[in-house]
Amino acid sequence: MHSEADDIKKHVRTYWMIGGALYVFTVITVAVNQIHLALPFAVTLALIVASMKGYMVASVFMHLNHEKKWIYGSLLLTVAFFIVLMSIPLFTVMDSIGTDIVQEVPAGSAHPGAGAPAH
Amino acid sequence: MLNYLGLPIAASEHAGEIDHMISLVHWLMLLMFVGWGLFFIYVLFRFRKGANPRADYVGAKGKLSKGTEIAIVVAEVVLLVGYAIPAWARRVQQFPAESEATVVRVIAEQFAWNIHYPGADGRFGRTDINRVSSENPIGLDRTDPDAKDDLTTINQLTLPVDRPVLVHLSSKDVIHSFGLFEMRVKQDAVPGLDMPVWFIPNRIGDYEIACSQLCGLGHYRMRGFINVKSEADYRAFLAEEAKFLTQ
Amino acid sequence: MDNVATLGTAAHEHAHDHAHEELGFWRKYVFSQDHKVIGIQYAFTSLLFLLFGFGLMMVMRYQLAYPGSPIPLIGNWLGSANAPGGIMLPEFYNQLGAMHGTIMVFLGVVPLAVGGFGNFVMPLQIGAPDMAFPKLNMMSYWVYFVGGVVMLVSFFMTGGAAQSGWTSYPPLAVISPGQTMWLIGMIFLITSSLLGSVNFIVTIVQLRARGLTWMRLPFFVWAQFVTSFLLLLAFPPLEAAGVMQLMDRVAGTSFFMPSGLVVSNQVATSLTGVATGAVGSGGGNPLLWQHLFWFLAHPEVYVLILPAMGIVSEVIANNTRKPLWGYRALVYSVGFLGFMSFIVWAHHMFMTGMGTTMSAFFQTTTMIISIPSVVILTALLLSLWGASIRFTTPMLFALAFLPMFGIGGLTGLPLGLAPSDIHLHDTYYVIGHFHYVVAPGTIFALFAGIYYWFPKATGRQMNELLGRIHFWGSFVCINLVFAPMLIQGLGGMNRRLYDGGMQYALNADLLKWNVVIGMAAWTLGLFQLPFIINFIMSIKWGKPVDNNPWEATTLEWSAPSPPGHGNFLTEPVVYRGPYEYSVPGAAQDFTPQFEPERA
Amino acid sequence: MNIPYTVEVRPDTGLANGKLGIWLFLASEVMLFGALFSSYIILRTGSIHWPQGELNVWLGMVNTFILIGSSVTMVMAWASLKLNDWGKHRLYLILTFALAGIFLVNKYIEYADHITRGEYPSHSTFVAMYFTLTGLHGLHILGGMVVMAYFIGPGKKMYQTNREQFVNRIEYTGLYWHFVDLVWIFLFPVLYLL
Ligand code: HEA
Ligand code: HEA
Ligand code: CUA
Ligand SMILES: [Cu+2]
Repeated sequence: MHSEADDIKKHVRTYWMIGGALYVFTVITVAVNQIHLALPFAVTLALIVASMKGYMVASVFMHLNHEKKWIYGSLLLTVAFFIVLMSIPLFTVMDSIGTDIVQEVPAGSAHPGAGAPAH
Repeated sequence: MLNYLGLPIAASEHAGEIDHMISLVHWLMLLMFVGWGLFFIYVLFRFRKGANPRADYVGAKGKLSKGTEIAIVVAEVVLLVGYAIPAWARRVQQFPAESEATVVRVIAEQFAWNIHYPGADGRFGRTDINRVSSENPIGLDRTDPDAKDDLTTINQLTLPVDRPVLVHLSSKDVIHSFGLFEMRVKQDAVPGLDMPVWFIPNRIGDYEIACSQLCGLGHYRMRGFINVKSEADYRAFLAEEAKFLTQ
Repeated sequence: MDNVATLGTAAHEHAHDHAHEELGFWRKYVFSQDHKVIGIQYAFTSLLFLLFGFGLMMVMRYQLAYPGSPIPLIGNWLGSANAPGGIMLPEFYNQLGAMHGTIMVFLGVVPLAVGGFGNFVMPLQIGAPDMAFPKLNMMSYWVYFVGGVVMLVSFFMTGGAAQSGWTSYPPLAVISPGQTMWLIGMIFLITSSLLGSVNFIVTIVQLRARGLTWMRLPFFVWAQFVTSFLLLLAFPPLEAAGVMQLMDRVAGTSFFMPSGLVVSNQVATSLTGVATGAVGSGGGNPLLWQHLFWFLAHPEVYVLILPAMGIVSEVIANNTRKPLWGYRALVYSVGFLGFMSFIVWAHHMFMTGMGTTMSAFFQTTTMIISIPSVVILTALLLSLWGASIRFTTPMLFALAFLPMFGIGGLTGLPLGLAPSDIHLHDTYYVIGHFHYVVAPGTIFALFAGIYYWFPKATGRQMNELLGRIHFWGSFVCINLVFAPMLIQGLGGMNRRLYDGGMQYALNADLLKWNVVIGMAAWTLGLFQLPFIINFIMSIKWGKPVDNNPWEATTLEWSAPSPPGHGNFLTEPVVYRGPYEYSVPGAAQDFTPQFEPERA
Repeated sequence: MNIPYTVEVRPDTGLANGKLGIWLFLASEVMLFGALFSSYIILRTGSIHWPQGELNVWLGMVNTFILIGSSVTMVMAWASLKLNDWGKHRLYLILTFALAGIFLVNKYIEYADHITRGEYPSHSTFVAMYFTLTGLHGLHILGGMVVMAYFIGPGKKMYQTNREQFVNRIEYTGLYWHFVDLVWIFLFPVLYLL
């Protein structure tokens, strides 16, 4: 038991450090965002940073760095299906024989895609 | 060999290959069902309690099941690689050139099929959803020079025989499905998309267009007609229709 | 073997020292946390829904058999908005269709197979005193109940119930009346399933009795285990999609609504948000819904079949008096089936404009997924070899399941190959295909389960003669209902037609079958009467039985019938595999899992 | 009747029931938000014009800070329990609750701003996505707050009667709370920055 308390004490330091790191990363993303990068690059960067933050939260705060095999197993399965889920956009547009019909813009709205003002 | 399935008559060039495939699959299914079924009935009879009061702990031995399972896998692979995938590729990849084909637009709406022919110039006129009205269901802009000679009909799709047909399929409102049973053609009409559909009608006659996707309360009566005519009759039809334009 | 000694120190405090903590009527029978009571609640509710869903279908079949004639008996009660003069309107037909599908799948079969059988049998089979989270279990039932009530109430709202099919494809679903209630109901039902599946998985992983290793689990438990994962991971995307469709309807968003729609010659910047007057922006994607829907709905069809296979396996093992053939192969097959079921969904969407790559992928996965089904069916068939078959009522239903599922599964093959699906998609062939799997397949398996576990739940046995009448009548009629549908489909008759396809010249020769199907369906209804009578009467007057009337081997039969609170009188310990029937040298032809090893 | 392994772990899995339960629940949440992200991608790539920089980045950043902060206080609330420091635990838990509240207040200000500008969900697909994603996330925050309120108030009695289970429950609450934070970590760049 004694070692557990020590362990926790050690962990507490890590928690604060991770908290700090998460703040720093947030500042970095926002700062990078202020210098407007090309979109594909910005997306990649933002997602990489977000994934790193996510990794820190999951592994340290949620103790995923040392969990039991049933939890890893369930999450592995979830990740597999999550990947399938994230491939839906690809499946929907990449291999379609249909082509978009670009409609004449109806009177009163700016873009059919988005940003049309309400009235 | 095909008729046992009661398929409708086949009126397009690729229908044969689809029917062939349907037939092959059904033979496979029949074989499996009869095979397992005979075994099943035999076993039920032979191993009923009256005939076999004490069960055998070990039960079936031998590798027969593995063998049949492998045979089924092989049959499925053959169907898939030999028939299904190439046949599908011909449907969705090898579209005829617009110059060689009869090109028409089909615009589905609740609950009718609007047909739009490009007319003599072979070019479709501009359409605009703001012009849509009950007289002009597809919103054709007659001021557009390309539109001058365009023909439109409702629920009547007339086509020449033995020439590729390329349909540009779309929908004004909800999802419909352009189902031509005798042509072995089916394609959903999804609003916002232009779907190409092609086939070669090879049999003169009158057939139906069946809406094959639930599209509202009138879905059941969303029926159109295809009239496949000889080349000469088709031209006569176009000329006849064009007369209405000048009036 | 493995952990017999080390496990279960905590399973010590069991059952019967609680006899004194008496619960009031409400806590005991209504807001109960006992898995057995909850299971029975689920079973009753879902049976009523099944009956109701079947009732809707019998009305529909009348309209299909005799389009345009007034519906007898109940025609005048349907209301002039639905059936003026007793003659059904197309709107109402579409409502009945959508609600039949929804009710049968989400309110009938799944709650019965998982909520009912899973809840009642699974904890008993693994030797657990209850589910891992009893309160959560109670909540799942009540959330399901509310979802069901919302669905039923929708019939009485202005505009009626949902009428865009159980698939609810937008844009139609977004602009049709009734859909809002459907979506709200679905959100409840999904939430209920999610809570339930968490509970199931935890229970199976954590509460297995001492000695009950994974390879000693009854196959039914395996089936429930895989099913729970399907529910857990496939349902949330539909929940997300449901929320988005709800937004499209009430907040005027356009997630699924493309730009430039024209409905009834009215340009619609938005057709959505009719209720709020809000205006949508367009730019949505109707196919996105289909992907999210089928991402759930394909795994969902295996949710319908896996528990059924589980039940059938139990009944077959018991009535053949021998072990299941190829237990391991069965287990690996359901696992594989469950896994693969997440990557075949787009075989429902071949006609939405799919290119070669994608269609090749989904055709291939669809063919692959048919293999484990073949393996399972083959294993169950081979289990009959060398058996000593007792043709009890549950066994009759379980045996009928095999060829019926066979027909249903085999007719899935031509649907799974895209070119043949061109002809068959959205015809009655599809209806025939899946009803063969769900009706004479799953429903029969569920009947088998009811006859089989009824003694455990009530301490009494159902009547065999009535059971046999029920079986043979149902078996003949149900085939007369669904086999003609395959013929109609091949002949080119579309599904979801209000007048049964009368409009089309192509269907002229197929219409006669509508009458046959109608007759068969009503007769099928009549043959359910012996069951209902049997079911209700046997609760009170059935033949009383002891713990193990079927001389079965799995753990639930060691508990009293009906089991008390906490299930077992002594801590259950497992010594062997689940189906040790006719062990050579044993005195009896069954050696239960709970029977200690003789020294 | 007692359900085994509610408090102590099952030897062969090394888990208590609740731990596995909460993780499975989170797995389903992954799929829930995953579907929305997936929809976001498809709607965005399919759109002709996607507004950028429409949202108040600073407000979003402040909210990110708040949530990350609350995650730290949450894990500290649990760690303090483990170290048998009840006082600190109370402090941190209440702090977490308060931070969650501030997050929602900020969110309210943001929403109100959109509404007054006439940016209802029907305004554009972007705004629709924004409201749906943040709305659903907000509901999760609210749910978390309800749970915390319970453990701050009536639920705290359990610490006396069944200490270990109480600690476990705080741990599970924490897991949920970190997950909600994690979702926001992805929502923030996706909605505010890109
Ligand atoms: C429980 C439900 C269930 C099950 C198990 C299945 C199983 C299968 N389904 Fe089915 N399906 C549905 C329910 C189900 N389906 C539903 C509800 C729909 C329609 C939804 C809608 O549109 O509304 C549908 C629709 C559907 C489609 C879409 C059709 C279309 O809309 O055009 C496709 C296409 O691939 C398909 C394929 C398959 C395949 C390949 C299997 C395979 O898994 C089958 C594998 C099984 C076998 C191959 C059988 C092997 C058995 C033997 C060999 C034994 C024989 C035994 C004896 C004789 C004793 N199904
Ligand atoms: C699990 C799913 C399930 C089940 C079991 C059934 C069962 C039946 N279905 Fe259904 N059906 C669907 C799911 C199901 N269906 C779906 C998803 C659709 C598509 C909807 C759409 O188009 O959107 C559909 C569509 C559908 C159609 C097509 C409608 C159309 O396209 O227009 C038809 C047509 O005949 C039909 C008929 C039947 C019949 C005759 C039964 C019979 O087999 C019914 C038999 C039922 C029983 C035998 C139940 C008996 C219950 C009891 C006796 C309970 C007793 C109670 C107590 C003891 C308390 N169904
Ligand atoms: Cu158009 Cu059905
Ligand atoms: Cu499927």
